[in-house]
Amino acid sequence: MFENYSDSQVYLAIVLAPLIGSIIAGVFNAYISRAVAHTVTIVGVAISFVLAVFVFKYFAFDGAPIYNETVYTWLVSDGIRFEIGFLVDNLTSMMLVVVSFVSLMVHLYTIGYMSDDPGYKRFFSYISLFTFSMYMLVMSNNFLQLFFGWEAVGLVSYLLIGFYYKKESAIFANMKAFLVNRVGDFGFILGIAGILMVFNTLDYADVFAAASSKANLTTELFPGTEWSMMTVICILLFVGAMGKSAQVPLHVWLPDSMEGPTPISALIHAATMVTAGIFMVTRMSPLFELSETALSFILVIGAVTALFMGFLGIIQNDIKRVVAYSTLSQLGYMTVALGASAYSAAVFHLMTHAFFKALLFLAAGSVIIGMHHVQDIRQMGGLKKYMPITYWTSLLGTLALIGFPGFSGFYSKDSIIEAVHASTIPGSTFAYYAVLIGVFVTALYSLRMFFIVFHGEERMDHHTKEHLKESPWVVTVPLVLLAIPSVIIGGMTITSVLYGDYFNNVVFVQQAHDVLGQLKESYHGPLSMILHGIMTAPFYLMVAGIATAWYLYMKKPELPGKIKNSFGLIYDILDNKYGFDAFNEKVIAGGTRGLGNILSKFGDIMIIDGFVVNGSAKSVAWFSSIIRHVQTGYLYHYAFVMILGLIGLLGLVIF
Amino acid sequence: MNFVTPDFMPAMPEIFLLSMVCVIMIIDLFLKDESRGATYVLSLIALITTAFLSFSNYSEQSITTFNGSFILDPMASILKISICIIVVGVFIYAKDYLKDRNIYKGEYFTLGLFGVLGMMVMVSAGNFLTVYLGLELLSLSMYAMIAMQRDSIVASEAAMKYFILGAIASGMLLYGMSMVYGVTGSLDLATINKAVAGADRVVMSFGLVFIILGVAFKLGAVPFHMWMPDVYHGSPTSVTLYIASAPKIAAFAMMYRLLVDGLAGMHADWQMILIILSVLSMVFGNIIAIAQTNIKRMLAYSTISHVGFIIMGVVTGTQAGYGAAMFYAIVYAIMSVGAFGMIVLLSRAGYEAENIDDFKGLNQKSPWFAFVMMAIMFSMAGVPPFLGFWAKIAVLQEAVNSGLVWFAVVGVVTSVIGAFYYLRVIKVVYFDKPVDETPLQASMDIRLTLSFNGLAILAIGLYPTALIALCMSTFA
Amino acid sequence: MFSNLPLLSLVIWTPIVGGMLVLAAGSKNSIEAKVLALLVSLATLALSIPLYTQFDTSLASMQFEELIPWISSFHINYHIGVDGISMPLILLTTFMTVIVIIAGWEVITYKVAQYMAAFLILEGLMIGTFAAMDAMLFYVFWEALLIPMFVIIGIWGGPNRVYATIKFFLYTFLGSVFMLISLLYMYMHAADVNGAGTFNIQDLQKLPLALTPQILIFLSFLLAFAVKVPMWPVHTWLPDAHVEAPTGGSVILAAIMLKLGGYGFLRFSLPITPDASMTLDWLVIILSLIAIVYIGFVALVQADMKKLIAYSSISHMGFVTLGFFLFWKISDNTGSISGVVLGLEGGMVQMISHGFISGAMFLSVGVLYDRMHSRMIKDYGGVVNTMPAFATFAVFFAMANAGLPGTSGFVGEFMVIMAAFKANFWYAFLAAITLILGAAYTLWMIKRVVFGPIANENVENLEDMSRREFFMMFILAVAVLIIGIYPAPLLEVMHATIDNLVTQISVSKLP
Amino acid sequence: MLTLTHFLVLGAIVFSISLAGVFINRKNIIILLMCVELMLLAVNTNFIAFSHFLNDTAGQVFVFFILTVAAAEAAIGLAILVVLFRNKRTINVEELDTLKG
Repeated sequence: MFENYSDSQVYLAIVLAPLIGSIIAGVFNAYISRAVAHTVTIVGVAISFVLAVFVFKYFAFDGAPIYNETVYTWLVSDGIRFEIGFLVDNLTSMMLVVVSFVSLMVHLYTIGYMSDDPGYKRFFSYISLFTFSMYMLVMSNNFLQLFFGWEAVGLVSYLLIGFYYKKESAIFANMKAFLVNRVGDFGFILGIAGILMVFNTLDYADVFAAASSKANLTTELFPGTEWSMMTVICILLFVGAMGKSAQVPLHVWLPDSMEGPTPISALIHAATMVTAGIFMVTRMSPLFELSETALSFILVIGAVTALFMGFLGIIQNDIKRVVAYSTLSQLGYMTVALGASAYSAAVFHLMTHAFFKALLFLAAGSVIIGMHHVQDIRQMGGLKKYMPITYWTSLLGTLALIGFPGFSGFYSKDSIIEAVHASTIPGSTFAYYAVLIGVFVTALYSLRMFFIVFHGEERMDHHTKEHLKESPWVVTVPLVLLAIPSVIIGGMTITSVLYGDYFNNVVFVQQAHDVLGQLKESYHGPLSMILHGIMTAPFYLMVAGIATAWYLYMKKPELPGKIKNSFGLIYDILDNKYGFDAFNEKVIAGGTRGLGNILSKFGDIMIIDGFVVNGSAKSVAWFSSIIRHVQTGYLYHYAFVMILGLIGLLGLVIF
Repeated sequence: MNFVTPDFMPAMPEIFLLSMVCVIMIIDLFLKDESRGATYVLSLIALITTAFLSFSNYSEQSITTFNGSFILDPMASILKISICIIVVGVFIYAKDYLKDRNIYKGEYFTLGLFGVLGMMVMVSAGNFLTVYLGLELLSLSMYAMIAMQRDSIVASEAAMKYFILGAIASGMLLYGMSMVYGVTGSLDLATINKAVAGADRVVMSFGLVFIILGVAFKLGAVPFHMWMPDVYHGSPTSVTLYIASAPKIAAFAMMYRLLVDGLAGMHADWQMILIILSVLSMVFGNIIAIAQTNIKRMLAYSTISHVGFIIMGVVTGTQAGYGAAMFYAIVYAIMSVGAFGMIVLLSRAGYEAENIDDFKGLNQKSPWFAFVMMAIMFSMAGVPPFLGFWAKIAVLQEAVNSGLVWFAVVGVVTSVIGAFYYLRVIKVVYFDKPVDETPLQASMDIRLTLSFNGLAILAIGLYPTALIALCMSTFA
Repeated sequence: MFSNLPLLSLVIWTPIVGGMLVLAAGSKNSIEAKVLALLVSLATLALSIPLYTQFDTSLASMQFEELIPWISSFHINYHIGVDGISMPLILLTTFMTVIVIIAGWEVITYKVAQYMAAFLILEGLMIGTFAAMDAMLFYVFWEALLIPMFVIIGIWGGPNRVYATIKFFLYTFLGSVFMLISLLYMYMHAADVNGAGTFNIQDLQKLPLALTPQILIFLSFLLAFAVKVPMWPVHTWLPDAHVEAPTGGSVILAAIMLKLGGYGFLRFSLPITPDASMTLDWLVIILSLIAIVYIGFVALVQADMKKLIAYSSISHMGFVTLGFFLFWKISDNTGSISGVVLGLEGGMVQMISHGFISGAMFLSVGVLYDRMHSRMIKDYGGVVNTMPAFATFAVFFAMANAGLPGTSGFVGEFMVIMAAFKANFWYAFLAAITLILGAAYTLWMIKRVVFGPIANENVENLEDMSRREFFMMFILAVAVLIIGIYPAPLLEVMHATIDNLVTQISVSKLP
Repeated sequence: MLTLTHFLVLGAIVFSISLAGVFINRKNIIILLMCVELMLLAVNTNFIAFSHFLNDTAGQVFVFFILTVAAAEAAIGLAILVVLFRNKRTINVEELDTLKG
């Protein structure tokens, strides 16, 4: 793309720039100043961002050929080459831009947000490291490296959630996050093993090329049962996605991950890492297309997540958790799209969501700064006049989130709903209604928060109120910069991304599942989509949501309390998050420890050690202490024993 | 009938030793207690010279003289040499111990030398009569040596027990001999061997059992071992040294002479009996040893288990098997003389290091002798690279070769059980804090000999080739 | 240039002779002993480098071979050599010994000379075990190295050291005596078959054997090696030994001694008794899976850091044995043997990597123990506040222990899981559970020890790692990273040997 | 007419009596010594009988040796007995049990 630089050098530069920044900021932590730390990392990310933009242009507009090269061979065994390599195509280039842009924004933002934090340099090192890992993930051209990136982002997420390592809740949350992700990875690596077994290679290109030929392979998981190999593999892979992209029931870690500093909530737990699952499934579309079972599994899981996690958003009072649950539900939407084979729609929503969700998080962060790290929305209110920029930007973000016509969220979300509607695979009907109701819920909780925070009476204490003021420019600039795409990106790109040929050579969809193909007939550009949009159910549901929120929290603020009391049971269920955490705590974790104790106490200590090992030793010693008394010391006994021996031997030889 | 002088040359060592003993006895009469050293030195000289003589008249093929009642073959020469060397060690270790307990009398040495003479006769015996005479010469000397510590209750009790049981045992041996004599009409082992085939089986078996009993008693195989713990325990360590080392070699020789030279024809019968004895010895020896707190007693039981291995070698009934057993017997003697030497080293006037706990913290007092003790113990436990390992390997190898794999398995399992009490000694030596801080007082010659003894166990363990080859070639 | 030197013998005997010199020199002055010991271990390391640099990766046969007749009566020879299996393990040994010597530098104050000497002699014996080409020579080294370890645990160990060390000794002793009988049996059998008995391992590998004796021999080997590895249910000596042993002892135990077992499977069980292995592979596989899962659960609830790491070692070694015995299940399931090599090499890599990681883990515990004299998790908490540098390493090695990609811990587990899936979905399933359990017990420990607010004033008064400690940790971390990021060179050296091994396994030895 | 068997039976009986004596008698050590002598007598009977019926003098020669040794044995035995009595002030077999286990 540039003269006298080969592509591979450019891609290496993209990947390594943040890594180097991270290493400098991390390893030489003690020897460099804060300024140096954030400069190197930001420069690193900036370089990669600029390059990413070029790469994007190179693919999106110059229609460059797919780049698929090996960097180096990790190891060769059994004739199988395990390699580290890059696959860059439209999907990759798009992800690169999104990741690097949000990351850059968050880097800038961090300067302001973490300004008075002792772990400042460490933090920069982490987020740059994360950026590197994310690049490795999206650029990989084989499953091994995918898994590498997969785990690497998990590691950084672990480190960042536990960033405040003195906070008990934080270090609990980060362990929880890592372990839940490990459950996903457990399935993921099995899926990879399945791939290796079937295709004897882990290289995307080879696997996808051979995929269709292996479609009818079956395996016998339980004696006498026939399973389609592809279904098994795809579900296993998707289990991995469920972990990273926080789908029910592996979603439990994401709300807790809010223990981490807000910038990484924006970067990792909203914009990029959690969408890795979506990205992965899209990448694997040639495989997933081969198993309808797997697809409807995905569809249902996604629908459940989209709807029920939305409900939880309504009752949250921690500003970040509200956004977190909305993230969960939005991830549900993307997953639903995957299930409906509308991969491009999923990725499209991924992109738009990345922008507006990052925006919302950073806005929330800005509020938190203003409130001096108070996160409870019940202590806020009427912030509008204190923090205008934050106010307006988050308004835009909210509108985008709820899919207000014209905003980017509208395009992506509506297309998903349409797609699900058009889909015919088992579970699609349920999914359709789930996502439909989801729209209402989304509007409700988003606006609820918005109103409570920015409008209404000022419930914060006197001291805080005095110091309330708009955040510094390093915070607000990113907000503005993120607000722009949140508004326009959808309308700009939908035509090419969703109904154009942007994903033609990336996503593979079987004729039977090609819902977007069907939608394409009725699609005539963004504007007409808006016009069509305001006639349809989602729009009205959204408006209804807004209205309800306004009525409950602006008009009659005392009402919610009443409702809460009258629907105590439902409230409790929601308040306990459907009891997932309790279940995991007690049954899973408790059960594991209990089993461990049993095995340790009875298996090892009692039976093997106590009974067999020491037992035999003791019995020998005991026998010895008994038998020694044969040696009575009396001569006649000795003689007697000798004579017994004599007689015995005589008897032996004679008879 | 005309008189032919028998060929005395083969018996030269014995004759020399006999005359030396008489000389020493006479000299000793005229010595005062303070100049007792002369007797000591003379006895050492006598032993070394005897060893040298038996080396010098080593002969590849076996020579018989005195109408076949005296055999000189490679086995005889090798065993005699090793007996003499072992006893040299015994005397050196014993000297100070005797001094400290003022039983430093010439009798100890003269009796000891008579015992050596008896052993040498047993080793070369070609005739029931010579076997019996050698045996009694040895036994009587040992009874007396034990009783020499007149003021000790345990010593006299041990002596009495040993005497009674020994006498019974030799009585039974004689009874068996008489049976065999009656059936085969000869006392000469070679002749008996020829006659076995045609002889009456029942009476022969009777005789065989009695004879084996005699042998087993001398070796100390279960159930004829009852005397050993008490005698080892009761005797003054200087004498235990003696009893525990060289006589086992002689006993092996006696077993070989009687069973192989004499009753090879009944191999099937005695193999069965010996297997039983061997298994019992290995099992009971090792198990009972675990419960012991007195180290001399513990070593007695460990000896019993080692005897089981020696017998295992003979059981196979192959040339290599006898070689292995002989190798084991010699190795055992080296190890046990070292072990009791350690006890002597730690003992001093008015202090008997008889209990295992008396070895506590030896590593603090003297790392070197701690190492020697460790070498001896690991060697007895059969852990490479020490000598004892190869002894076990040789025997086990032959057991396996002759198809007695289960027998070998019993051997190794029991030796694992046995490893425990050897480890316990090492534990005491290395891991425990010393109880009495008094430094070692043993004189230089003991220290040197003991160091040499320990080094031999390691060095021969690293390169056992020569010794093994020698023992193997003996019977080939 | 070295070609004329008996390089291998030098590598074996330098530390042993050096150890004796240390004993002699150090009885007076401990610093002399330390320096001398360090020099000897470094010299050994230097001597062992050519084994790698001059190693011909294209050959499956033995290299640096030496043969001197030893005990002619039993045809026992001093016959040593290395191939792709033993060479990496020898390098691991020489490398770790240096670390251990450094680790003991200021920590050991009682009988320093004996301590250093014990480790040097131990090193020589272990290298000898890996290099031995004569079964009896192997057995001699194999048994002899119990002695220094017995002494190390017993003298410098914790309060319950006597129980632990005697248990360790008898366990392993009992395990290996049956192997001795098998060797003797095969010697005799060889004598029957081709006239002269032999202990030459390569000849024994060619020796035809009927199925029944093969099975018995296999079982005896299994017992011997399973105890060393250790496999469930003969593993209970390991936690005690580790807990009581001094840090250096634990490191050597975990890093190298356990590998002897795995090595034995490759050198003896598989090639000598292939048919029995085929008949009984299910047994080994089941035991390995039990080790991985069962032990994972047990590790989770340990209150003692060293015990926890010890159990995690057992469960990691489960991967080794699992990878080694997948041959027949794979060929039954897929009809081809592709994946077999993956399993075998995965096991090998796992051994090497576990050598570094477990060593590092035990060193970390040692670092804490030297300051607080407690191994109990509950006595710690918030160490990161006072020892940030240490915490960084601790978390790093914990992640490596949990098999994070990019660290060496991942490579072996990954390869074995890949191979296991080819054999049977459920093998892979159970094996992969370690992803969760491994992370659970390691990170839970880290959470309770390293993270959190400062638990008590002892933790408050901790000071961060000294230069010496930092250096050890750093070296190990580098090793772990290198193997994790670029394992290809490590695998290069074993390909030829492993392929040869596979061909050996695949031909029946039934007469 | 006396046959070999008569002598052998006699020898056997005497031998058995001596054995029985060894472990039935629990009082006096001297009786033990006597039993030992008796045992040797039984052996001698055997030898002489055999040598007579075999017309082979070797047996009788052996008997002479046995007698001699027996004498020496008795001497030592009694000597030990004296020592023992000096120490323990008793020759009761049942009290001879300080060494055991």
